[in-house]
Amino acid sequence: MPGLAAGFLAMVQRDLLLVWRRPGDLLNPLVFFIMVCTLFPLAIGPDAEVLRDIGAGVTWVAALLAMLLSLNTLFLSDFEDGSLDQLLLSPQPLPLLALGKTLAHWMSTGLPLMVVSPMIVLTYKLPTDVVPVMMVTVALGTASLSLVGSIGAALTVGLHRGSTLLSLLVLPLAMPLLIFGARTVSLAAGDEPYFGGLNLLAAYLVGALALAPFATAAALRISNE
Amino acid sequence: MPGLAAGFLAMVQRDLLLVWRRPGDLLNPLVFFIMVCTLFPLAIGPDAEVLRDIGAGVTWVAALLAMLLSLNTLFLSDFEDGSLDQLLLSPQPLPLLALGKTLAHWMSTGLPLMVVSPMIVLTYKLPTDVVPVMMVTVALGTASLSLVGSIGAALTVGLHRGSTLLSLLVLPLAMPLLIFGARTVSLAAGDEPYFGGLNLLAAYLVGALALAPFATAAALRISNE
Amino acid sequence: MTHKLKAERLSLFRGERCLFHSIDFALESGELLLLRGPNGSGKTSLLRGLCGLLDFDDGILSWDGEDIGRNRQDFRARFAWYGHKTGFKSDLTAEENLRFERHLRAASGRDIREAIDRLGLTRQRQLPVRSLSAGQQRRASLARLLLSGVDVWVIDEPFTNLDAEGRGLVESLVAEHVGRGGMAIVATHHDMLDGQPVKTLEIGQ
Amino acid sequence: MTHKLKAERLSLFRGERCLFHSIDFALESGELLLLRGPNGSGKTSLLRGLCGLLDFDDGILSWDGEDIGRNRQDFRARFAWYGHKTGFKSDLTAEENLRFERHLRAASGRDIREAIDRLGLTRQRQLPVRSLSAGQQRRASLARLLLSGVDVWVIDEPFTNLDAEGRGLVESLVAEHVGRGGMAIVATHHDMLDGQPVKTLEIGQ
Amino acid sequence: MTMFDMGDYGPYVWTCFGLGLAVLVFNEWQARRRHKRLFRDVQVRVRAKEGEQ
Amino acid sequence: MWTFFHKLGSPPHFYRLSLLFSPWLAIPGYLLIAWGTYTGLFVAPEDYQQRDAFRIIYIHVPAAYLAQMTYAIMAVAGAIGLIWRMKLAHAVAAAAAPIGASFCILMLVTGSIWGRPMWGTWWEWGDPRLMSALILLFLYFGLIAMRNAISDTAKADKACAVLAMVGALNIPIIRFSVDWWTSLHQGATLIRRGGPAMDADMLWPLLANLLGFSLVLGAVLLRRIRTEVLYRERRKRWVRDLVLGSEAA
Ligand code: HEM
Ligand SMILES: Nc1ncnc2c1ncn2[C@@H]1O[C@H](COP(=O)(O)OP(=O)(O)OP(=O)(O)O)[C@@H](O)[C@H]1O
Ligand SMILES: Nc1ncnc2c1ncn2[C@@H]1O[C@H](COP(=O)(O)OP(=O)(O)OP(=O)(O)O)[C@@H](O)[C@H]1O
Ligand SMILES: [Mg+2]
Ligand SMILES: [Mg+2]
Repeated sequence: MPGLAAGFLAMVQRDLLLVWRRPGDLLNPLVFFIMVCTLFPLAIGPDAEVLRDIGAGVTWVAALLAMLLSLNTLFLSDFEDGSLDQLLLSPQPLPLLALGKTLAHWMSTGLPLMVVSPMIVLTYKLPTDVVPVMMVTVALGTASLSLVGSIGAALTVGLHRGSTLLSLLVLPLAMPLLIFGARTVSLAAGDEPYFGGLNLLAAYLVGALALAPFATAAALRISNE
Repeated sequence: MPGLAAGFLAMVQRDLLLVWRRPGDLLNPLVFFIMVCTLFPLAIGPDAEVLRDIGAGVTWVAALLAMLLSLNTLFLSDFEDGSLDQLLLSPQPLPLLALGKTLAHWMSTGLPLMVVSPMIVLTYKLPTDVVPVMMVTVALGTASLSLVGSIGAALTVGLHRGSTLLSLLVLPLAMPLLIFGARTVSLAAGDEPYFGGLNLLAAYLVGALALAPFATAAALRISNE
Repeated sequence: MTHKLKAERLSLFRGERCLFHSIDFALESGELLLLRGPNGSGKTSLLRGLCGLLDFDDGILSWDGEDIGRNRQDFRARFAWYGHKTGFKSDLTAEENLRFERHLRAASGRDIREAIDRLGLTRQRQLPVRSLSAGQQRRASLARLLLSGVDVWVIDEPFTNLDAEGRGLVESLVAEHVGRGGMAIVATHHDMLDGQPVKTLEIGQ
Repeated sequence: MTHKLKAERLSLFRGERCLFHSIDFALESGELLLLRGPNGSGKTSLLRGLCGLLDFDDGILSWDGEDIGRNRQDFRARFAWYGHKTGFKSDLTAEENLRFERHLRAASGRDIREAIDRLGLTRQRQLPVRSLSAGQQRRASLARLLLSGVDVWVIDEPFTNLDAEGRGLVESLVAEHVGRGGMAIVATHHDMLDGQPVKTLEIGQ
Repeated sequence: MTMFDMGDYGPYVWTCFGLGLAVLVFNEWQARRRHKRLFRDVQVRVRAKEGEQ
Repeated sequence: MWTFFHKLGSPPHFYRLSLLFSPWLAIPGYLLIAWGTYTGLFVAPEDYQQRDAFRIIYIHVPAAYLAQMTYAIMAVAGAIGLIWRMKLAHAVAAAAAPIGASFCILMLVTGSIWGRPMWGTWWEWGDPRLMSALILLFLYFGLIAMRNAISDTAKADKACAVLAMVGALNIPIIRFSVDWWTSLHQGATLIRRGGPAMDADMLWPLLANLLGFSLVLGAVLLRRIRTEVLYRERRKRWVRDLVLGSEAA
């Protein structure tokens, strides 16, 4: 049997290749994120002060929603075309494969969000020295979301229920991320100390990394009956 | 051949029956809408004045996004299970069937949004006499969105592109709705005259009603090749 | 009244490749056309073109001498399509699906229940199409043909997933339809209605 | 080395209905088991249970005397599954899909290109699976079996959508595998490997 | 030289005209390049086919 | 006359004739732009309010007009292609989209550069004129994205034609919205009742640039259509002869 690392890497590579073939999937959450962030000024009006007040909140809500929506399809196409069957039947440990898929998911959704997040800082007229904090929190938060969300995605994959159930499952788990994340950025924008928030986000990520793959694997076996 | 009205009604009825069988689909945009509207106060903080400023905008952005996301599946399942083939081959005029599907779509997405929109008025501490204006604008706006969106959904149905392309196509057409809608509600909240906006929304709806079904029908034939 | 379906010089390209070129055939009421050819020769594509789901790159299709391509809408009531996909909503039962389709095209006057019984799905009547086995789903979509009062049945690989009894059923349904003066065009890799007069069109040689 | 796969008292319920009850069989290396039964009798469900995609409601499955259900993971390397769905990502070519699956299970040492040529898909090598015809997709997923170095092939209706040549190919692939000391369990409505020694299991009577 | 200062608006005005020029040049260049590439592409393909026969 | 058009509609003829026509548009076009730009920059008097910043008008306004005109061309071509099944019309629509998008970007960028000194901001969310320009750009992007997403040319043509027509209907709606609430942006100065509200010295270079840009648009469009025609007909005999012929030459 091929080695564990080989299986994991092949999984990551396959999913990235798929994204590459359909750049639409990559752009999906990104476009959504940018859309939400640009629609707000349109709907609310151009008052600079109001915009500054809501900048961090809008960014984080947009990022959370973008991730939630993209999670819906994380295992769906594999379920529908039968390749999930093949993954489940493989002698490779399933948590590892699930982690591979999650990593590829983050690289194709969270990472682009992180890259464009500075743009938001400018649009909402936040002070420019918030940029690094914004990028770090978004990176940590989206990675945790990918992991936690993969559990929800695995649980709901066979149910043909759209994303409602998934959102309901994942949202309570994601709420702390939203609150810490937005708060950290706001604090940084107001020139106040913000390291506490960053530490919490990092701790959350470590926990998710240790537990989520196993939960996801178990959920996949149950869902694919 | 059965009559035109029979075909139209059967179409509406079938799609509503499907929603009934899978209430998840009905809840999807609704849950999304409520989620967006409640996440904001969480992320931004409870400052009443800021909330009041952004209330109308948040509602409208949330409604627009909820509709956009639900549009993605408007024709997708029909395409995938082959029932779109059967609709296209039916001697019934396709624009009428498309209109039937759009009506069912609005009844299962726009209507619930309209019903819950007063809740937002309360959450964001807007004056309560905005409620009727809010409901009317949301009803008009979501109906137009269903119609215009059905064109985009029909154009992208066979492309396996997720909702990015669809959003990109529909958004420019929907922006006037967003701007008029949010502006009208804000004006009403500030006790200013708002009938101009209502009239524009109504005019948009009439135009969309007259043209969209034909464009959708043409697009469906093209996409299903 | 007998009708005549005539195809002249049909051709179709896919990507860089010519799937078929200059196909001609003519079919009258009461005749069956078997379409044969190896995998990937373009049978499915040809059938989809015939019933109007895609456009040929060249050629003319006519019904009683009238060009069908000129005004497709007038001829939709004449064709019924049975392909790889069931065309049913999988959350509804077969009966609900068929009841909806009643409103889409002319009916043969047969009862829906009766058709379902005939196809051997009596026990599955309450199940949504999603829960049916592969073969049961194919049977259910055969009911569509049975219930429609349409001239031309266009059928793609009807024997897929069916057991011996199901295959016999398909044969007798097609034979009945043709016997009543209908036409049928069937793409299949198997033999069908041995010993009865059928036209055959080979493509992809 | 010969192995032995043994099933005792397998049963499965679906909804209110008992699909099958108390099924027993035993299979040794070099043997082929044909699974037969009418539409909806539970063949697909039985096969999915055998390779571990769903759990039986009762019964024991053992490999060389060891209970497989006790620790499925140890036995995954022994089963390969070929069902109604291709199991391929439709945006990738068959070759890319197969190259990925190389990393999932033991390989037979065969070359991917060679397998693709053998299945008659040489000209379609550049096409994404999505653009292949129905039969070509089935052929492509046969390559998975060919490339895997796995003991038991579990196959659901392999002849679907295949032309005469493709059906011959399936038969010779299975015969080869069994000849090399593999096992195969095949659900089909058609006859297969006539005249050679096969075990048959009928369900749903 | 004051001509080029444009009051205090030199940078604004000149970037605009520069961009205008850039867009014109880009369009012309892109149009020519695409045609040339396609032509060569078709040529290669046709020759390959002729060679086959 | 009709035979002329008929000939023009046939791909090989169009391919040959377009090469003849395009310099007749391009050369006068570039000359007009050169004169207009020079005069606009150095000869026209400065505006009493905006002073020299107003000279941006000589790029901004032609860009704005062309961005809209190209969209109109595309929508009309799409309609012709869809209704009369004229293949050349689809080629026109396909060729027009990227050019239109480039002018649309030029309009936005020059406009926002102009806005910096005039309004003190690069971009004003919610300003109707600015928004409608942005929407136009999104419409272009949508069309280009959709054409890229569909691999089958014939299908892409039809889908884009439908989309272009729908988008065209939206443009008046957007324009209408301008009247509804106040805009920072200038009202119509050129086309309005009572003639243009502008000095002749300022006006002539603007008109020259407008005409010049339009001619250049025509020339570039012809070139691109030619490329499209070549691509679409690449399997035809005349292309084979043409391609092999040029080898001999
Ligand atoms: C991002 C910013 C801007 C955008 C998107 C924009 C867009 C447009 C558009 C679409 C037009 C054509 C209108 C028509 O056809 O009637 C136009 C014309 C014009 N713009 Fe702008 N513009 C912008 C900024 C500015 C600024 C800052 C100024 C000057 C202070 C300006 C001055 C003009 C003038 C004088 C016209 C000609 C109006 C006419 O003759 O109708 N624009 N602009
Ligand atoms: N929820 C349910 N309630 C009752 N019966 C069900 C349910 N889900 C599935 N079934 C039944 O289970 C059977 C599914 O069997 P399976 O797919 O294994 O059949 P099969 O032998 O492979 O048939 P085929 O030859 O048609 O492929 C069908 O008879 C179906 O009606
Ligand atoms: N984009 C493309 N480029 C090149 N070839 C394509 C493309 N899309 C489809 N094809 C080819 O077109 C053919 C599809 O034909 P079709 O599905 O009609 O075959 P079929 O005769 O029904 O085959 P089967 O018996 O396997 O169902 C296949 O050979 C496929 O490879
Ligand atoms: Mg086929
Ligand atoms: Mg089965």
